[in-house]
Amino acid sequence: MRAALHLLLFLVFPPLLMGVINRVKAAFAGRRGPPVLQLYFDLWKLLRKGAVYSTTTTWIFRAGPVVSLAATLVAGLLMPLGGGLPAPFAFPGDVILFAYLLATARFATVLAALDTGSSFEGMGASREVTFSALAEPALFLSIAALALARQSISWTSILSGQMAAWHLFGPAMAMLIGALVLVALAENSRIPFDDPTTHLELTMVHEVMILDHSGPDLAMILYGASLKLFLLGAIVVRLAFPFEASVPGHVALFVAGLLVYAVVMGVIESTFARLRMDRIPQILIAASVFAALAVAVILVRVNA
Amino acid sequence: MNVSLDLALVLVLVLCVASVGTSRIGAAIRYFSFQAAAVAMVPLLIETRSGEISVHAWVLFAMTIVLKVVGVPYLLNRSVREAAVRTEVEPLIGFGLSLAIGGALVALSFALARQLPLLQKPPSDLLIPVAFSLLMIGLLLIVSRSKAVTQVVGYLIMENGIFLFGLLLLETFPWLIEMGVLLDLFVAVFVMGIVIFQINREFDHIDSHQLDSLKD
Amino acid sequence: MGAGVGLVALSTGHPAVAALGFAGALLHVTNHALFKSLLFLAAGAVGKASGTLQIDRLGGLARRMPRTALCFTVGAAAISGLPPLNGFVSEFLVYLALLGAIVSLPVVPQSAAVLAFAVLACVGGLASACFAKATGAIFLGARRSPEEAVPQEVPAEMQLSMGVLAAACLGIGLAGSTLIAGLDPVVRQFSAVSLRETAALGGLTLVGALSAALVGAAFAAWLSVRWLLRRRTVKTGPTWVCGYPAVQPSMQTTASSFAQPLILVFKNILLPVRHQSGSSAAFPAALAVEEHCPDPIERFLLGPGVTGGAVAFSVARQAQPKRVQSYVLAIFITLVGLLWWRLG
Amino acid sequence: MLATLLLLPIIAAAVSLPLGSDRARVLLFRLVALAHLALVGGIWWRPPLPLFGGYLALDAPGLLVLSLGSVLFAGVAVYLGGYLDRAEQRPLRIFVASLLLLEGAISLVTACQHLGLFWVAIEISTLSSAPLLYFHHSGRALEATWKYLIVSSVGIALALLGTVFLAVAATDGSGETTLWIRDLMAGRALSKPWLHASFVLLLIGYGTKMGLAPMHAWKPDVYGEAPPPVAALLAGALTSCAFLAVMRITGICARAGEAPFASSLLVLLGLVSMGVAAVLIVGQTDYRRLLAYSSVEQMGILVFGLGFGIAGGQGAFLHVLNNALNKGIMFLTAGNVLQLCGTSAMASTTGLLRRAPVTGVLLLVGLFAGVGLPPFGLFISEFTILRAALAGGASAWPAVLYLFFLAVIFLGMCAAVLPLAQGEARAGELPLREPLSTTIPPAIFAMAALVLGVYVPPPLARMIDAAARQLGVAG
Repeated sequence: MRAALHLLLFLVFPPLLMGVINRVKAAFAGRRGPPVLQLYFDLWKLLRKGAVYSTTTTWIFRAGPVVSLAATLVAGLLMPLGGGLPAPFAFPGDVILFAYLLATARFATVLAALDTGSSFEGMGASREVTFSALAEPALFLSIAALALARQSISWTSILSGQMAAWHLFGPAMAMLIGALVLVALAENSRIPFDDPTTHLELTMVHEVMILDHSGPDLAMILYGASLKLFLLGAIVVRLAFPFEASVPGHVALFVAGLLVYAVVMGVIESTFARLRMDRIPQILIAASVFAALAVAVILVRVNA
Repeated sequence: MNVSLDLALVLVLVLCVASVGTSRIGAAIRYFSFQAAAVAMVPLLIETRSGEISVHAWVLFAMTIVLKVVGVPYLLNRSVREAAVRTEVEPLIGFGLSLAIGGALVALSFALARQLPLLQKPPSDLLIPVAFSLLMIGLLLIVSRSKAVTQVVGYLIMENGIFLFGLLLLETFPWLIEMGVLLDLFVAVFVMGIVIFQINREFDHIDSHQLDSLKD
Repeated sequence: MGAGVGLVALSTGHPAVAALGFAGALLHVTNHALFKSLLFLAAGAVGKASGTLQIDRLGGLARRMPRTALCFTVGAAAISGLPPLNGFVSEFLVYLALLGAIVSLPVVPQSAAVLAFAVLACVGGLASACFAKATGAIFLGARRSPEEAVPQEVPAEMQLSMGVLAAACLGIGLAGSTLIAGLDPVVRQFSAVSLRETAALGGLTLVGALSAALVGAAFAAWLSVRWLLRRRTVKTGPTWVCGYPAVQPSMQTTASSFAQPLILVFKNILLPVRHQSGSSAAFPAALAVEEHCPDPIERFLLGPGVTGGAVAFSVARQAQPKRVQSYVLAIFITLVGLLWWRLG
Repeated sequence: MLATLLLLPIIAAAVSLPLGSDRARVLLFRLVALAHLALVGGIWWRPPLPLFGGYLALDAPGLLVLSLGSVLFAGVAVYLGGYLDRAEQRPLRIFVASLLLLEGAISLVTACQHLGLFWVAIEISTLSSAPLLYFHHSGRALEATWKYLIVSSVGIALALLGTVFLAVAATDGSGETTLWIRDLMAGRALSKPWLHASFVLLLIGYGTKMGLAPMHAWKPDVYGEAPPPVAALLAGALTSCAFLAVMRITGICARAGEAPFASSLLVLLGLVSMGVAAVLIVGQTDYRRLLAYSSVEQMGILVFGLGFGIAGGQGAFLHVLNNALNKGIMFLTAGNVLQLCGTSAMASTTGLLRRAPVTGVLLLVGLFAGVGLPPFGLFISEFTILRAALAGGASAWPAVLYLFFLAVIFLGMCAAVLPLAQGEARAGELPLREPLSTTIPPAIFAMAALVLGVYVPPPLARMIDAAARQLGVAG
């Protein structure tokens, strides 16, 4: 029963996050902004539309969105949502599979972008690949830190169960959350790293890769992006709110946490401007350093 | 203490150092023959346990006299005359320096000899150090002289040193080995004589200094 | 790296981690043989079909050579260690070993394992970047080479060989726990613990299952898109390049431009060499910029080392003595030296 | 059986002098060499009785070196005919006589059980090899002979001194001493300082005969100027006899409990030789001088092997066999190259594989065998020595240096020989005629090297173990 609830929450909830973020940004800009359920309407609309495929594209272009959505879905099966809902599949080392599934999704999107043959999509793809290559160490170092702190290498046992981590590794947890937030911002192409709303070719990273997609393909990509945001958010939320409660309590706590996460994301997006392209690697390396420091602190604590 | 033996050994040492100091090939050959004569005396002077000089010692004495005192110098002088070479020797290192090194080598030989204790008392305490210094100075001569004949003289002096060492085992050793030494010495010098003769026919002088065309 | 972790774990007495490390290393050797040969065969096919191996003159081959493109993409994904394929399985084992080392080894190897863990992640990212570039520049986009050299698909037997290798890559990716039976006897020679007791057993089975799930989900999504579009109008048109009309193939992102941001990030490690010619006037008649990254290790480490050694050796050879006196001098010095050293 | 073996060559030498034509002399030499080989075969089958009151008897190491010597002589004998036809005509009277004398001397060396007699035999072999060098009567040959004579005589003199020192070391309370190998090996009480001094002198004396660095300087000149078949004999057989000497004194030292002292010197000289060879091989331009330095390196490896007790000894003995075969291949092929292209300077001769395919192939086989690539015997022996070095040695540094030098030599040799075999033949050079008699012997040696690399026949293996046990401390 809990697995069914997990799947339901995982499949339905994410587009709402996007809506909340856009709504917060609109509030900051003094306008009403699109309704919170806007993304659901878009998805519904796109799924019923036709598609336009460029002459230069091959089957890889069509496979791109499909593979990336599938990979993100399977990744979701590994992630426990909050304390109460353990992941349907949990085994030692699923942290690695989770990260590499996201990598597969990215690989598929990049190939699809290159297939169109437009220089903009190529540029976006090369930037995406560069930033992700730098973000991966930060993500993996955080995983290492968590593995060290919780003496286990599976998401479910790391994130669910007694999260007595705070008082033991207080500062390290704070740095970890900082690093993970930065990684989430980079992976989901939010403001400081990339501008999801812009259409100016020179500045886009993730947006430009999906320029040429249309109809159901575009729907899949948007849905996949929201799933990814949701997953990375789940990690951050569980670390940020490590309180104990009964199963329904956990679920409520998790949903509230996610909403807060979305609001925070919106606040960040509206108070920051997009960084210059050569500044972004420095920020990502900073994230890795944060994670490395967290590992160092935990190492000292564990061995002390 | 066998005074006459020590005297002979000292004579040998002095002649050997003198041959390092000389600049004329003729003189070097003469010093060598005197030295060989002194060396020939040594087996006679060593008192054997049985008191009298064994036949073996006499044979050795005769062989050394015939070969080293007469035979070899004659051969060398013939080569020198035939090659009509300037008699004096230009060593690769100056005479003063070679004498100094010679002295140092003698000192080294005495030091090394001290390291080699003998189970029963040797015929004379000087025997080992002198033999060592003969060996060292013979090598020094080969290394520091450029004339082929002087090198052969150096080789012969070294051979004398080894002969002296051989005498340590005078009684117990089968004389076959002593004979072997003399025979080989003779053959070696004979072949070198031929080669020197060929050299001057080939290079119209016997300065092995020029023999350095083989290189990488 | 796997073998390294294995050896370190053996020395600190953690056979389980060692078993994982060696299993990962050994499996990666087999996997590497598969996907590397697959990539080379595909490269050969490209060379045969298009006549050139210059990446900047290829492009858009997927249209004419779909099956070779498929095999190359599978190979590229496998070598980058992406889930459904075999590259991931062996890297997964190495990661397990590293994580095991992080969790249980004493502090010094622990921190080394953390460093290795991060580096392996970064390398994974870079590998997928490199092979995305290769696949994109060669097979995708529009053809950059002139019209007359129209590449044709390679004959069937070449495709068959590539296909078999690609299938093998996918097969091992999905094999999951059956791999343990193969690996276990070998690993037992290295470490006392059998693979079954380690985390690998659970891990591999589920990795296999989830890879299968991934392939299934992808297929399902493909069907659903096809089903959704069956009644819709599917038009084709030129690529939407924000409305720019005159799009030429040469405007595409070439391999070097794709890699340019990465080179910028690792600028002071790769030390790219840049040749610039042409006048710097406002409107230069002709301007040419060419940049490439020769292998820094070879340029700064091996190159000077070898030439330096050769020069030193030849100097030594010239300084060789040539006169017989110096030969005997050598003997003399050795004699005095050894006697003095051993007796003095 | 042993008496005929030893006297045959010496009598033949005497008979060959008054013979009429050179052709008859060469035929006589071939017959004697093949008969000698047959006799050695017989000896392998049924070990001979000691001779001359125990002075001459064949023990394991002696038999090994004897057999490799006679194999080399047989090969060179067959090769000589073809070689002399094309070399410029010179009177062969002294040449063949000294060749036979050399074979007799080598047989004598391997049979000696008394160190004094051993020294005399080595002396005879040196003197008999001197005229062989001077076969071409050119200025350069003369210089080589002169240098060989001076350096060898100094070496031999030091060896004699060492033998005397050993005798002094062996004198017991009552003044009795002995130079019988049997007694010395039986753990007789030897005075330590004299034994040390004698080992140093013997090692330097016989090391000069072997061509160990730093006493190696004569080798490139001698092997560079001597006619290739003679160089093959010198490099294969004569150095092996000197190795036999070094092996015997190491055995004596081991039995007297001085193994660490001996092995430290052996390893030192071994590494120095390999180092010097490595430095001088890179960038070498003359093919025969290259082979000379390779021979210095092989001697270094042999002595290095001896420094590690029984295990190292096994590797060393296998190595001495392989080295002899390998030097046979390379020098005889060098002879072919020399006669085909007129010069052994590698710069001017390229593309041999095309112009003279058989010689080209032999060149490559010789190179790969010499450098120690797997299918050939040298790899096995070098590997055994490496294992012994790693197991026995206190620190791993000697083994590390050993491998480093092998690598550098591999680079140097390949860089030098490969262009010789593979480069394009210059335009207009027509393929060359390769007479059968000059290509069969190296080919046979190559086959033997390959066989030894793959399978060591049991009698040979037993013989090597027996020989290596002499290096051990006990029994």
